[in-house]
Amino acid sequence: MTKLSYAKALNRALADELARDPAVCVFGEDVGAGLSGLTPGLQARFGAHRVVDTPLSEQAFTSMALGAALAGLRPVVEFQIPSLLFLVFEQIANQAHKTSLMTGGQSAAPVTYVVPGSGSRDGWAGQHSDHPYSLFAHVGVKTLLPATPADAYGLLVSAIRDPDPVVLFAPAGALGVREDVTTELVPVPIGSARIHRPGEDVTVVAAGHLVYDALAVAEELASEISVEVLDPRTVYPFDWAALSASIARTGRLVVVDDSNRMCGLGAEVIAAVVERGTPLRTAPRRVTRPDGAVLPFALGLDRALQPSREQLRQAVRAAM
Amino acid sequence: MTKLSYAKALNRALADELARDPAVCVFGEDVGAGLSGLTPGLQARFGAHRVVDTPLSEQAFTSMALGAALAGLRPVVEFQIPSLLFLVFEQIANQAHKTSLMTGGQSAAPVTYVVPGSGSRDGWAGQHSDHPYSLFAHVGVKTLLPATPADAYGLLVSAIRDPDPVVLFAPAGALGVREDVTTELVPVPIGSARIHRPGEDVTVVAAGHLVYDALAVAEELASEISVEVLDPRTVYPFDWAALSASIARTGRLVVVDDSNRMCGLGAEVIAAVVERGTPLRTAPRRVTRPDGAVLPFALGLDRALQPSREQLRQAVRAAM
Amino acid sequence: MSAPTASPGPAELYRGMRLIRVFEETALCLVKSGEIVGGIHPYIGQEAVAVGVCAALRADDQLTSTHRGHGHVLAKGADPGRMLAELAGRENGLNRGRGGSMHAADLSLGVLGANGIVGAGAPIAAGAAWAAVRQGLDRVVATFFGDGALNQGVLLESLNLAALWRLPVLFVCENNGYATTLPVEAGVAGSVLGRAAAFGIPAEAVDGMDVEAVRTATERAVARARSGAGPSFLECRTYRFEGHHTMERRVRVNYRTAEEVESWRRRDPLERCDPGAGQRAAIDREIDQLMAEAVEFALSGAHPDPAGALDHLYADGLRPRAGVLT
Amino acid sequence: MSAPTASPGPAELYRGMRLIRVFEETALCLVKSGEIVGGIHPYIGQEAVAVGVCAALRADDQLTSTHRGHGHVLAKGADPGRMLAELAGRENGLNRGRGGSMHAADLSLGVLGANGIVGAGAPIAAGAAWAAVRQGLDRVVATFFGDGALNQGVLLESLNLAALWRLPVLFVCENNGYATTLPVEAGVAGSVLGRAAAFGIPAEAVDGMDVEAVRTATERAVARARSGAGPSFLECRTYRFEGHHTMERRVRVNYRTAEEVESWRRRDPLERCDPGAGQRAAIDREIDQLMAEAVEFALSGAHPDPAGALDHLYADGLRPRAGVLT
Ligand SMILES: Cc1ncc(C[n+]2csc(CCOP(=O)(O)OP(=O)(O)O)c2C)c(N)n1
Ligand SMILES: Cc1ncc(C[n+]2csc(CCOP(=O)(O)OP(=O)(O)O)c2C)c(N)n1
Ligand SMILES: [Mg+2]
Ligand SMILES: [Mg+2]
Repeated sequence: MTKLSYAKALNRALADELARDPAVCVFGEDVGAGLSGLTPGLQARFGAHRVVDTPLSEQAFTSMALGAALAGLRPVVEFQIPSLLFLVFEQIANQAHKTSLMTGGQSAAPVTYVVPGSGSRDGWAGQHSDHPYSLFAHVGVKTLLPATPADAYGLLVSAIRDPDPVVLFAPAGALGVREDVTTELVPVPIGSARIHRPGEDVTVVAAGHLVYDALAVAEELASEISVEVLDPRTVYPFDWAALSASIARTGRLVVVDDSNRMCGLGAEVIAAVVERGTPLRTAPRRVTRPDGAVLPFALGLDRALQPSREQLRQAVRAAM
Repeated sequence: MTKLSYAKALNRALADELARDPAVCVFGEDVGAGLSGLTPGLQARFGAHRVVDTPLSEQAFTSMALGAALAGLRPVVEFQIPSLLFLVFEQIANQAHKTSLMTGGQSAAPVTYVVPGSGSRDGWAGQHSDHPYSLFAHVGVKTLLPATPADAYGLLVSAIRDPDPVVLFAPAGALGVREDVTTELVPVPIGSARIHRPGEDVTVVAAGHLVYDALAVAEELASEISVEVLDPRTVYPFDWAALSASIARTGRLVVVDDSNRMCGLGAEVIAAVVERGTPLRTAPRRVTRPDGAVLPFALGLDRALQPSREQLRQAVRAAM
Repeated sequence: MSAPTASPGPAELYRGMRLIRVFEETALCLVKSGEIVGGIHPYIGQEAVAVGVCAALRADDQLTSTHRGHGHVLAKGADPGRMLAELAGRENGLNRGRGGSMHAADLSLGVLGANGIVGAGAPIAAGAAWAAVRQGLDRVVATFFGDGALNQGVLLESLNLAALWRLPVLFVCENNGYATTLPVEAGVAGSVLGRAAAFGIPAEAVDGMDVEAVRTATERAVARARSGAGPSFLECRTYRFEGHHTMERRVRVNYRTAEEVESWRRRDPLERCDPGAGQRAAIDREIDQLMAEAVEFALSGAHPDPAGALDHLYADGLRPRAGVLT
Repeated sequence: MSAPTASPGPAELYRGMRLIRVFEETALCLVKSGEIVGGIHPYIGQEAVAVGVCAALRADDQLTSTHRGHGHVLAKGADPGRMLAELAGRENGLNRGRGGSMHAADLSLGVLGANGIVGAGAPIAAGAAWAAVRQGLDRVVATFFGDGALNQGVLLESLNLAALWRLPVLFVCENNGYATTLPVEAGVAGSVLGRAAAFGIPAEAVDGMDVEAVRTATERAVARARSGAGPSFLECRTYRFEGHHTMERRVRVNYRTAEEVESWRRRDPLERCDPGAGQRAAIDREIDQLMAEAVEFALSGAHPDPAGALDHLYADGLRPRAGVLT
């Protein structure tokens, strides 16, 4: 029995893909030193020409990855901060994402963008605490948000092998999670959800680190309410079939989502269910960050703006 | 009676504010020549030092506007293409938007960003046809989407006077609209919706150029269905009170939204209504762009991905 | 690796420029007639740059292009019929009508794509060049951009990375004096060449109205890149004879004087190129014929079926949800 | 407009550096003890830059700072107690505990803000400088940034605009040899000075471990800016004695040799500054006293009430919807 941490699982996935496919390469700042936990040891093993330390030129190296992809490679680009994705939004949403359609299918853009440490990190304040997965889901870039080490491994492998641009968020709140890895680590298909805990009364949709909060709340409430915890794993494309099936069983829906409320994943999950006329026994609920949230530095303030277990507990109760 | 075009209304609003407040200034490409229709005549009238032709350095001049705002000015920044907002997403979402909270209220960032010609313009293809208002609403930047010349005037004036960053989208599909301006042009408060047509059976939420489609469909269906057309005018902050009031009357909801479907305004409107347990007589519906849409160049393809009157008609009928 | 192509002679150079010129004139007509929707950024006047640069490239070399890209794509060998069909939004266009004027691409010829965002092609070219080195190819990647692009951060970042990593990139700056209405002096502090040189990139100015001069300068740069010595930068001084975009015909602008336009027209690169005794008329006829066929090909192409509007959105065939419940 | 401040003497310069040094040592302790959450980017070793530059600024001049910003903010006159309270996330902090180490600001002193995004402060400074000119003020705006920031597009764009429009901006590059683990030679093609010079900006290298040298060079640049002649660029050659961030103490990295660190430590700017006979000990005592009070002030500050977590999100007082139905 091996205990594998989430960060180590990502590292292993990347190592395995570098070993398996010579087209795989890595761009990022301090990837040689492995400061973000994704790349330790990889430059020593695969060379500085495949694991490339870049200057602070995110826009250029993000589009360089696209150029390299057009030329047949499969680059992985690491960002040290989630909001660096704002800086390269043009390069991902307007260039890489649009390449395939705009060229009429002549080219694909197999680039993987990874943020090891998304969402809030204690004390990193306003510009280092974003969790912008709903933005990428909105523009239609494949968006992954694994919760467990095995899923982190499996989804990163799938992202690298995917012919389209994929953004993978590795939530700071999950990086330290360790899991017994008894079965073999395998690719996890993009777009397939997972039920972490079956239940009968209410479906709680939770992704990333919030899966653990959802499981904790489910456990706490177990004597009164039977909570099913559904983890989409992939924010976009979303596994609507799995959600429908779950709600057909439970008839109730609560979403917990580390996005801002307005136009976030929580909104989408609720809208997608109700627009189908799916019968719900109670009004669906969501627990999110506030509209337009900027996380303040002081820990108590930062926490006050993130979805909490207490809020989730109340929402689940209210949904009954 | 004067017929005022939407483009001319924006131009007049900007002229009036430049005349009224010496702190107002304009940055943008070719604003001297007035190529985008927002600024004709303004450089001649107010000088090249207040209406500033910039090089193609969107990131720098967008944050220069922030710096000028911190120093007491009220800059207006023009972008020739909606997707240029992707290029400056960092400067708006991560810098300007966060300034006030992160400084503990020491500073405000009264910058107005204007895109004259957002959404699809015939034949401008994939990188010039975005309508990213839901992205800004998600991050919490005040986001305006006026439909009529009078609202364009009134909202641009309010944006310029607002102490926070505000993005104003002037849809290409509305720029040519002309309106009889019999009453005086006045500021329109940010966050207040408008009912263009009262109705009893169903509330259609439509913003920007889609208001005209909603009105056309309402008119067509008038003999069978009484459609209320509600125009939020401001995407964020949204006028939830007006929406609640409308739905209390009609009991049915359809949203037509030029965003991509996933995590767009349409999702939010539906979610915000149903999470309150608002009784609806039928399932709410939305008409949007597809998930992840990139508008292809050929006109027939481009049109196929935009919300159409036919789709709206069907959605309204289905909601009955 | 493909063998170096024999260097094209003056007739071929003239022919290349003539093709672009007539293609653009044809496209202007089709814009007027409404067959091309949305307009174009005409390349007329700048033909010597595209043709001179591409004459020094090998078939397996690659390039990235711009909003004003027709010349680059044609000079790299794209079929004028399929190119025109693309502009007309037809299924038989280079991009199946999905790209249009600003996004024409022909990956089979190494044309990685035009681009609607100024400066955005440079890092893509650098990335392709980086890949070539890693793949052990001695390919060169050219990236075209205007004087306006010199003020885009991402292009400046790309100069740095290309220099740092000695990438086989050829930076081709088409300095036509204006970024839309902004004169280059009002946009570029310092000098165009100095800016590239600051990154340690050899930079050379060349008469962009002289196809031979462009070709020769490019050959030096290409040799350097192929030898592993890294990127070069060419400033091609040129001029666009038409407005920035066909839309400009409908708005009043006066950022250029009639005299200035006239003085550059007198330096027409086609006039200044001598294709050889008696050749000009023959080539002109040949091109006219070719373009007539191209028009025929383009306009007989089918309009794409709206049912395929989401084709290729995802390379893995993923079908996204439609905009309405289905 | 405020009168030019009398140029501070060596004692004042030493005092300024000593304050930063002890402040940072104190902050390191508080990081260890958990009072400062999330860690800091220590400024230790670079004190001569902040102090030398700010000594040449007027009270009404402004600056933008960086992730490694404590020195700049203190040198511009911020209260160490309120600054420390900010780092400890207290209500009596400069930003009411909303900003933290990377976002300390004091608008009343012209400190427009530190920044968590490398290079992001430069255009903000340029914008403030542009505003000053329009407002008829002869204010100068300094913008601090590291060698790593030289590769950010937006900073390069800002150099261009500042040069083009002759803005009273002082670009202060703190070249400490590394961007996190990346040596400057692996990041910057060409040279630091050459890069600024390419935009037509006078650029000068200065010994960043010599506070007088920094001050003198800054005075020249400030005089130039105030006279309307435009921006200047200073490359201050310096070194950080500590790791990039306090986090670095917990990970194994070896991008710098012990000898290298040691050789720079021997050039400690505080050692090299002579505050005058017998002054050193007195100043050191004074600073210790000041910092003891600062710690007392900071740690006695209230933790902000979570109910106010959305305070100031909008300057007009707009209250956004909470994350749950209320
Ligand atoms: C980043 C960006 N900013 C603005 C535009 C709008 N625009 C298109 S072309 C152009 C001028 C480009 O000038 P230059 O690079 O000199 O190329 P030229 O048009 O002269 O060939 C502008 C402002 C754009 N497409 N991309
Ligand atoms: C745009 C951006 N990219 C990456 C980071 C992460 N990061 C923070 S500091 C730093 C290194 C900065 O180096 P330099 O500019 O030389 O400043 P120094 O830390 O040496 O003071 C990096 C990579 C960031 N904050 N912003
Ligand atoms: Mg030009
Ligand atoms: Mg440094």
